[in-house]
Amino acid sequence: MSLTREGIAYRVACDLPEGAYVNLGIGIPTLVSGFIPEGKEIFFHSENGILGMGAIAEPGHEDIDLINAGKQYVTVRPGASFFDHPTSFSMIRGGHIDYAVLGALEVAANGDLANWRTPGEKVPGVGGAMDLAFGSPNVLVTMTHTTNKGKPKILNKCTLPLTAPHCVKRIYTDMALIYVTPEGLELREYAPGLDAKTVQSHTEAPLRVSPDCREMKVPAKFVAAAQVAT
Amino acid sequence: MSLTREGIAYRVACDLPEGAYVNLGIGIPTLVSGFIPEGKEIFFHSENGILGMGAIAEPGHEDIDLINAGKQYVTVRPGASFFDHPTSFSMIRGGHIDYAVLGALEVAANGDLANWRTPGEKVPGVGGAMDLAFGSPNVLVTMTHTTNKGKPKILNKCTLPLTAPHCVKRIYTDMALIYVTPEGLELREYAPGLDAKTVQSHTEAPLRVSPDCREMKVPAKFVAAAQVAT
Amino acid sequence: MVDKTLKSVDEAVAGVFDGATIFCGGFGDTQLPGQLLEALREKGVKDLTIVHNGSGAGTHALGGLIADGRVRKLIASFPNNPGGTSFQDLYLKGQIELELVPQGTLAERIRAAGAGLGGFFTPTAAGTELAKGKETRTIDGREYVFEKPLRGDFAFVRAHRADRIGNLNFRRTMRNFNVPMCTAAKFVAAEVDELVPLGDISPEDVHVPGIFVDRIVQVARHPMQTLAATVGR
Amino acid sequence: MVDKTLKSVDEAVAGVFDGATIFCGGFGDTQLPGQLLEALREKGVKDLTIVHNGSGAGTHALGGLIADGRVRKLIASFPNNPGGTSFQDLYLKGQIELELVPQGTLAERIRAAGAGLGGFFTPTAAGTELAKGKETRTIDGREYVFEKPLRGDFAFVRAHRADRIGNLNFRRTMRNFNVPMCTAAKFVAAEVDELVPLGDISPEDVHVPGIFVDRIVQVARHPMQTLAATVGR
Repeated sequence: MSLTREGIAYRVACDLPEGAYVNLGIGIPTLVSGFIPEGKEIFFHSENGILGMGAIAEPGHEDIDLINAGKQYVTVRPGASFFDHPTSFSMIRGGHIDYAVLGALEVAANGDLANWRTPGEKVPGVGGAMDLAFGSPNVLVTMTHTTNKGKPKILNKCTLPLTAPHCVKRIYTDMALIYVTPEGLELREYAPGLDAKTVQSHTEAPLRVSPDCREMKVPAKFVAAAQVAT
Repeated sequence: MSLTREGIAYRVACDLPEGAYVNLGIGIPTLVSGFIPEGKEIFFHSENGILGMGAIAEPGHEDIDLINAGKQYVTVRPGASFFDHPTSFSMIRGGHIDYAVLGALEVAANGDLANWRTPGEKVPGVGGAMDLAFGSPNVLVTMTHTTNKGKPKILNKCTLPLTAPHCVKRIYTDMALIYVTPEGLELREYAPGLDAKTVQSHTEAPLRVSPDCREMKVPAKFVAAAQVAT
Repeated sequence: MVDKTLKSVDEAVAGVFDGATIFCGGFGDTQLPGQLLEALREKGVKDLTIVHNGSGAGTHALGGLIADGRVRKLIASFPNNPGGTSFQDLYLKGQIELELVPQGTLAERIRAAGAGLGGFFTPTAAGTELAKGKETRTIDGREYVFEKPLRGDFAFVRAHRADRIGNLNFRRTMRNFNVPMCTAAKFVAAEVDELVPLGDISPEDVHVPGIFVDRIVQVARHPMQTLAATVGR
Repeated sequence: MVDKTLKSVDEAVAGVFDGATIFCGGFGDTQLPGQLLEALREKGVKDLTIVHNGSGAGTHALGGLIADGRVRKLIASFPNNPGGTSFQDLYLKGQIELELVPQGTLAERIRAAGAGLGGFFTPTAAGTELAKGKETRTIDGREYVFEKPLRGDFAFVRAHRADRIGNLNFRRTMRNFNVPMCTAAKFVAAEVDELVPLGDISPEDVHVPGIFVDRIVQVARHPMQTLAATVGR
């Protein structure tokens, strides 16, 4: 048993407090905004110059001048603001973005993050990934627990080029919620139907099981029989 | 014979080309804007965040939120813009202000400028003087040629703390217009009724007399019998 | 629902502690966050470090705070206001410290702190007495001075309009140091002319996005900072 | 009377020379200064260094300039657009150079050039392969990388409105890299949706003051950068 992509995003959404300023990376992070309950006010930042981003624009209602960092046509919510790149990255690098929710290729036990350069990728591109990883005080990673070949992505040491060292605070996967602590990784929750031992068996880095460790509370629709694809 | 304060300002105004972006310091420089002929478009910058500053506001028409760097209530011209301090000093330090017209206590033969700290002044203040002196590609100095005790202010070497080294391009005084060149000071014009020798006698640094040196062309109303006060 | 508005200026200064570094926005005395500063005076904290372009005239707001002996140190570019100030009196008696910073460097140091930078090289002041003791470096043939970011514990500013999530809008020359100061202090409070419903400030007209602002209080300008008081009408 | 308006985009690119460094504003292909870039293509200059966040899709504007083999080097943060680009083809063949810069560092390097700074220390990339060979420094316990200003010979941007003295106003997310790029190039030209009479842009709404802009040309967006072309309607 494991969470769907939506399940991972849902679990992250539960942890974002009202009033938080949040930047969502591409992939699973993008889904997070769909699971913020009505009435909980969260401010989404897009690094190309939006604070207070809303949903993707409905077909026929796109504004040519209003795109997000993924170049999708989006909307804004009341109270939004627009600004230039130096201001936008002042927000990021200056530590003002409370949460950066990012995808990952690998995470190490010490919080090192690798998510910008895949081994097969011949043309490199970094975008705003490093600024977010270095800048936000709370880097939350969402990813499948293992590669599609079943290899662990939570490692003793990253093998891929780093995005930023020591930056990850929490890891949300289809199998578990893991905190990065000064004493190493701490298993806080496992997906419904799993247990700590199973999670460890898919994790290279050693996991300390939190005294409060429990089964994750997510609606049944977010739990799948098999592992989800990346 | 020598120029009045207005005469010095008038002579500077003649040299500002259309389209120039200009910052005027306090004292004589402030008067320059009054001598720009109708139809010659000059953009005045105030370091607290105005480009396109107009005249001082008429009594009864002041806007509490519209002041210049000297904290006077001013107006703006059509096409003006407002901005914050980092942007304003980006304009200055980035070399975008074509002309900075500044007062001076002393100028040296190599273009060193001293205008921020008087000997008697017990509480120092620098404001934007250094940024302007370092930033503008054309620092024009306006001042009386000598102190009110008759001592030269154009020296071989400044005795007062420097505002910026090697920054002055031209010196406009009540007695003369002098260019700072890599080969030293060059006398270009002398006030009506004076001559090169008289100007030199009030100048510590040696003056090379330009082959084109001539009497300054200013309306008679700007010529006074005695030296003007600072 | 997020609501950053407060009912009184007292609430906005409640957290200020002895020894705090306080950004005081505005340029010239009319634009000071006068009501917040008066509340701070009332509160009676001491040993403050104040960051402001000038030194505050008169005996209210910044001038008053300094006259009351609450300020240990001023970081400013132009503290020698021609009119004479409480700061100048105390400075001549050796009872207040001064760190004199060129105006552009002051603005840029504050911006650098808000932007998460470790410092920058500026040409301003190279070869002058204001660069004494500072690291210098020649870059592409020009001499530069190394300047470090300047952070505040609190920033107090005055803006024109705000909404409940802290977006600020300024009129005319009100932006000045307020914009960078809001980005570089741990706690930012703005007193504003007008609190408007969310969405009334167009997204293009937000000069300081709410992410940089913690608290808002709608309050009239201090009586000593009005046009009537300033031009004597 | 100052008049920075031009009748054609050709006039705006007339001065571009072989080997020039060109800032290309916008973020994403819809916001490129497409008509200026097409005029530049027409002109046929070569060995250009282009500074832009991405690498330009398709075969017009930036993508076209690169496909034509006019670009020697790209300085960008995200040149690997998922759709595949001419840049990517040439890069894999070793026919174009790439300087990869984190997005925030790219924006800040351009801003630093416009602001007259000699460089700055940023935390971004410290300890990663993008900091290799760069000076690092520990400041207040954190590691920073030294970055130098990035200057352009030309900046080409697209704005919403402009007046005859070069004031620019942007809609929605159009500001992006355009604002710093206008400050940091020797010659700046903007193509705009609308040329308006002086004074129509309120002083509070000027996003790039005319001091930073040399030439303006009013021209419709390139047909390939319209909503119809982008969303297939």
